[in-house]
Amino acid sequence: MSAAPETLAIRPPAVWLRFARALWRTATANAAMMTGIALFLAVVIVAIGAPVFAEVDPLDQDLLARLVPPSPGHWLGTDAFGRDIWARIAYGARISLVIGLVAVGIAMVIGSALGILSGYMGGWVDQAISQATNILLAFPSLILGLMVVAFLGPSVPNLIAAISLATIPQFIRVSRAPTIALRERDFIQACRALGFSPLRIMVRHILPNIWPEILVMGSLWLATAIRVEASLAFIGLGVKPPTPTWGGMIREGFEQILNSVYLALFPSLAILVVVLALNMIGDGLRDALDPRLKESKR
Amino acid sequence: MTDAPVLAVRGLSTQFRIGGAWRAATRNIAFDLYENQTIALVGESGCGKSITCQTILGLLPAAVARTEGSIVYQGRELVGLSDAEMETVRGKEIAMIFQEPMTALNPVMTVGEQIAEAIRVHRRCTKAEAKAEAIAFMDRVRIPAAAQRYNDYPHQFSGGMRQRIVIAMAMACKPKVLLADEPTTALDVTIQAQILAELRDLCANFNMSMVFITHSLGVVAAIADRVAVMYAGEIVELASVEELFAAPQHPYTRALFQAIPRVDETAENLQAIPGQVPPITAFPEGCRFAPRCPMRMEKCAGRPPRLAAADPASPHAVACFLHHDLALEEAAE
Amino acid sequence: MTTAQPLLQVFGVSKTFDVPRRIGAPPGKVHALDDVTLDIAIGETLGLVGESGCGKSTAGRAFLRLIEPDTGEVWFDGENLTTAIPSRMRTLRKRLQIIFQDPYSSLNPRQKVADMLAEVLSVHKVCPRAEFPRRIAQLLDEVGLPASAADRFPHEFSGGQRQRLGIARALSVGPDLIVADEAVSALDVSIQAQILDLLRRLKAERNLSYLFITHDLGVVRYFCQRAAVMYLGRIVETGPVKDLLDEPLHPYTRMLRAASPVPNPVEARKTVQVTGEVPSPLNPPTGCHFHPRCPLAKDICKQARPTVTEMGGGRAVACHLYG
Amino acid sequence: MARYALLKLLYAVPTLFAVLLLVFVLTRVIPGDPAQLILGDQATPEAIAALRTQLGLDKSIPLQFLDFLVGVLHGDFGSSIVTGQSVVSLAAAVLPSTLELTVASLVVGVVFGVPLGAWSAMRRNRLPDIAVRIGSLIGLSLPAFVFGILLLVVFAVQLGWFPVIAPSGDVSVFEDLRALVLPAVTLGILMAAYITRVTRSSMLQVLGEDFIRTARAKGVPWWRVVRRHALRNAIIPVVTVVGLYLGVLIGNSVLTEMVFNRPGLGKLIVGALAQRDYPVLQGLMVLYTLLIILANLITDLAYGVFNPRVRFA
Repeated sequence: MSAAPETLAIRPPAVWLRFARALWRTATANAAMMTGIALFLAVVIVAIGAPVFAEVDPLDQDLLARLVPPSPGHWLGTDAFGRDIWARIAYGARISLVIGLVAVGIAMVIGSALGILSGYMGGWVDQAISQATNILLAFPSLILGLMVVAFLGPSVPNLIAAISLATIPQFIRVSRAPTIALRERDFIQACRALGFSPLRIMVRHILPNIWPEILVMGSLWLATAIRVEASLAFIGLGVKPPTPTWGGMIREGFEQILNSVYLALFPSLAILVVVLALNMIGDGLRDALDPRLKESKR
Repeated sequence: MTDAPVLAVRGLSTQFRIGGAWRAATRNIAFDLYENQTIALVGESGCGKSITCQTILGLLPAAVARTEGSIVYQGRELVGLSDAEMETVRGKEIAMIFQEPMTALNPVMTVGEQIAEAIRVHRRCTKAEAKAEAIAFMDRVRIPAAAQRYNDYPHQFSGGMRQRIVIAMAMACKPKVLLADEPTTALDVTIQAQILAELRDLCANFNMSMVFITHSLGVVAAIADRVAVMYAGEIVELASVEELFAAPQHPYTRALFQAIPRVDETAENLQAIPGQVPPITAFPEGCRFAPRCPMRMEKCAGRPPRLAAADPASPHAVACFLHHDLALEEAAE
Repeated sequence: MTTAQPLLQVFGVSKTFDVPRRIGAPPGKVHALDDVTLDIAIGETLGLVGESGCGKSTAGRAFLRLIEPDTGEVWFDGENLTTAIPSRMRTLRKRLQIIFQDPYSSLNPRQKVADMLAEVLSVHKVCPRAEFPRRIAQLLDEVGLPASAADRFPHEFSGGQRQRLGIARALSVGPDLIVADEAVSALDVSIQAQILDLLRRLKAERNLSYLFITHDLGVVRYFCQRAAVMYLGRIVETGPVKDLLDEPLHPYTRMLRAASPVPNPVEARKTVQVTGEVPSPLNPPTGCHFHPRCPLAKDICKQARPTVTEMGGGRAVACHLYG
Repeated sequence: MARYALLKLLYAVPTLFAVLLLVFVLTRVIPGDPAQLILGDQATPEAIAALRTQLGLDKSIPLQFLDFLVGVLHGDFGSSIVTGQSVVSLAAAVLPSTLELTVASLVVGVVFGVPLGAWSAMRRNRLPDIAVRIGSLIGLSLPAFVFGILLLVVFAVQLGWFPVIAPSGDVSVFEDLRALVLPAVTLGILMAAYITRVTRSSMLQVLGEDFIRTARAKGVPWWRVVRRHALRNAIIPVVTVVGLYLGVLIGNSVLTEMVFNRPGLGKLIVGALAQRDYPVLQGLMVLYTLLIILANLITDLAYGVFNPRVRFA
């Protein structure tokens, strides 16, 4: 029964400094989460500072240095066009992160707003939103993304649209259920008895109580979004070449898999690192928030 | 009543690991339970009554709880027995029933199976025999159409009926001692009256002794022969039910009586006890009730009073310096 | 009771809930409230008594329109609440408040005490913002909490203290009527007595009226002037508390009274005639709902719903024995 | 139960309708004229007009949708614009292969996931638990194609235990199963990673329930408490999660089929994408929806089997 993980569950988000401190305490109490945060930050830094970290342009073809294995000149080797793999991975991180963060950000905002609305209002609003959610949930996110991108064409905005569309129902689901549970709680009934407007109740009283769960979901779905984006690129529906994407690099590397394993290996590792880091963060947050799994005597 | 108690508890203390340190949730619990007798442990939440009960059956996880003292059941020491040894005692010699009939039964097993299981883990018998016996017990605790309901699941029963099933399960091996942990608290009063009558009847017919935990003095009056009033992990008063209700001695017991709104007489004012029960991490030195006690004396804060009879001839014991000068340290040999 | 107009008047309020039965089958109907009529005078405390599932909590919420009644009318201080438009209702809510049973679920865990009270004060523009701190300290003091409580979160308080906070929140808008829904049931006796004392004191100081919902007849006897007994969504008996408990008229009230434990070993051991259990509200018995458990049931009890009979002395009972 | 299944299918009708609408709308918002796309840049205007009439593109949009619906109701999803074969026959040819893969992965996932999760919960915070948790976290983070490539390189290319490319045509059952192993293990292990986590947390929760204490209080030996009481309850949420995961499984099968070059719906869909074969894409999307609806129904019914509190009308 350590006191630290409890803080996040209890402190309200009103004061950001306090929140950051709580997050810090949670992270330090949980080595895995700490590692996750460190790894993820490292990737973000590499993505932002790609031009600094990789001196070579990722699109520069060096026809004299094709399929060079990892060497001092090219840490991670070069591909079939002689492009530097490390540079491509660094720039590819930008695509993955931008698509993932924007798509999940949009889905998080729209999804949780709809979920809270649906759960709190009930009635036909709930019926309509739930029905739409069920329809979207009937699709595997990959298939949905695949269809949307296939028809609309692979571009960053379309990929973002496809992935948020596939992710919105997840956030509706994760915010609707606890909203319904909260709605029956006495303090929400007290708010109603005090004549608070539904909007105030949803924003000021329900959201602060469920947003930690949304945040956990956000980090886990960010992981999924990055994986789906890479999968789409692997299928050939990513951002169009020659723009470097991790999935696309693996796709190209897979064609050379019998002679140059490293082509597919390094971008695979990159994906693994980011997704693993995000999953570790999500797990840490969840452990900190889920009182059920905490050691306690009854 | 025979001479030797069925269950003798001495100097029992249950400690929990809280924030790395062992803290005693209960201290120096001692009582005797004789055949055919019901002793009630009464007190407010956090007084340690439920913990004491679970300690007797060794149900607390060893990682977070440890026990000191002695629990002697029919001449056999239970403290220090291995889990495997305790399994032969649980259910067979000492059984237990619980507060929440809604959650105490396994939701995916039929009630009949759950009763029959209690029989089969302690005795070699065929499935059919166990089933017949389980049905007989369901019948015995007045579950209507017992044979047809054998294959029903817990959710198909009302709260009162589920509590009867829990009782049938506890009775399945005809234990000598029944530990009842607030078995009527979650029930409505009309159902409570029925369950209390049922338990009285079973104790009489099966020669069973009972430790009955409750927070309600009204329920104590209805079921107990002897009463142990608990406060903050200690027994503060121990007496026969008649004596305790006629002449409560400990200031806490008296305060309790004055704090309950009675249904049978109109009171002008209730005497609320100021303050609140201290948490386990902040038990006061000396008498634990002293900070809230209207009769507090200087010495109350110094040493903890020992549970002893003011009049050596009487079995009415109280842990209070108003009645005697015996302190806890002097009790230790 | 005075001859003046009652503060709250409830006429024939009914409420039906859909409850899911088997998956795929149409839902069942539960009559949580079935033609409930009662009133509360200014400065009066009415106890609403019954066992779990009898509809007493639903009643309290329906009177405040936290649950919309299906039929019937609720009048508060000469105004029909059931037809009040939302903006009017919001104003009226200042005069009608509620406190709850579970001190752990009744406070927003993420709101500090000061924020909780300040929000109410600002939404209802009770006083200028500059006066908030003084007003909050005053409210806390009124419910017996130190001013330092304002800076804390609900989890830092004990059950009894949380109950005080819930009361402070209700008081912040200056209500005339408070619905107390099992407000002391979850508390230990020593704390229960403290809260009952507090509610009594507030009643005297602020001339409050209470609808006091509880299952504990002892609390009713101590705290209420009049009581109404509910069974399966219907009120079966009303009357002054002392008469109702000392000489119950309705067989159900008698059973309830007899089953209530008394702290007296001689009394408590008398055999109590309690038969059967409360039937499922999905399929309530015909006629008088109580007839399957009633030792005095006649043929007519199975067929016709008994009407309310005035028995004099402010007492009324719905039973064929008196019809 | 039959009544429930029927009702559930009835409820699926609006979903299916919405999907058809979505598919239809998506195909209409494609930039450019489908007829132009099909015939290519060199087509004459006359040829394009003729094809438009043939495809019904000259009718109004609602009428086109009606045509599309009527076709679907008759089991007619049109024909591939590449090969001319009917979409239904194309899908029917590869469906068994995908189903085989899905079911095999499901088996692998459950057989590994449930016991590992339960074991992990029982050894909470000890070495086996930590190892299982790390393993499942990695499994959860690996994209299916990455894991597939890894297995392919190690077990098929390096060790040569399994074929690199799935054999096609008439092959012995043994050969067929041998080719199934790696794809099924790829999908199955990833699924097991997920099931392990769910089982573990479900198990931990159940072990804290009152009825576990009841069982111990009546003297049931600990191992029996775990088996008869805890596991039987812990499995219930796992069923739901397995059902939800079927969607992911179907999605992942696309990637696996690509990596292992295995015939199946995934290969079909990727091929159709490359050639912009819209009728095939349309048809497959509807087929996927049907599969998911069916999977959900089976999950619901299975849930009822494991949870006696659920009773169907």
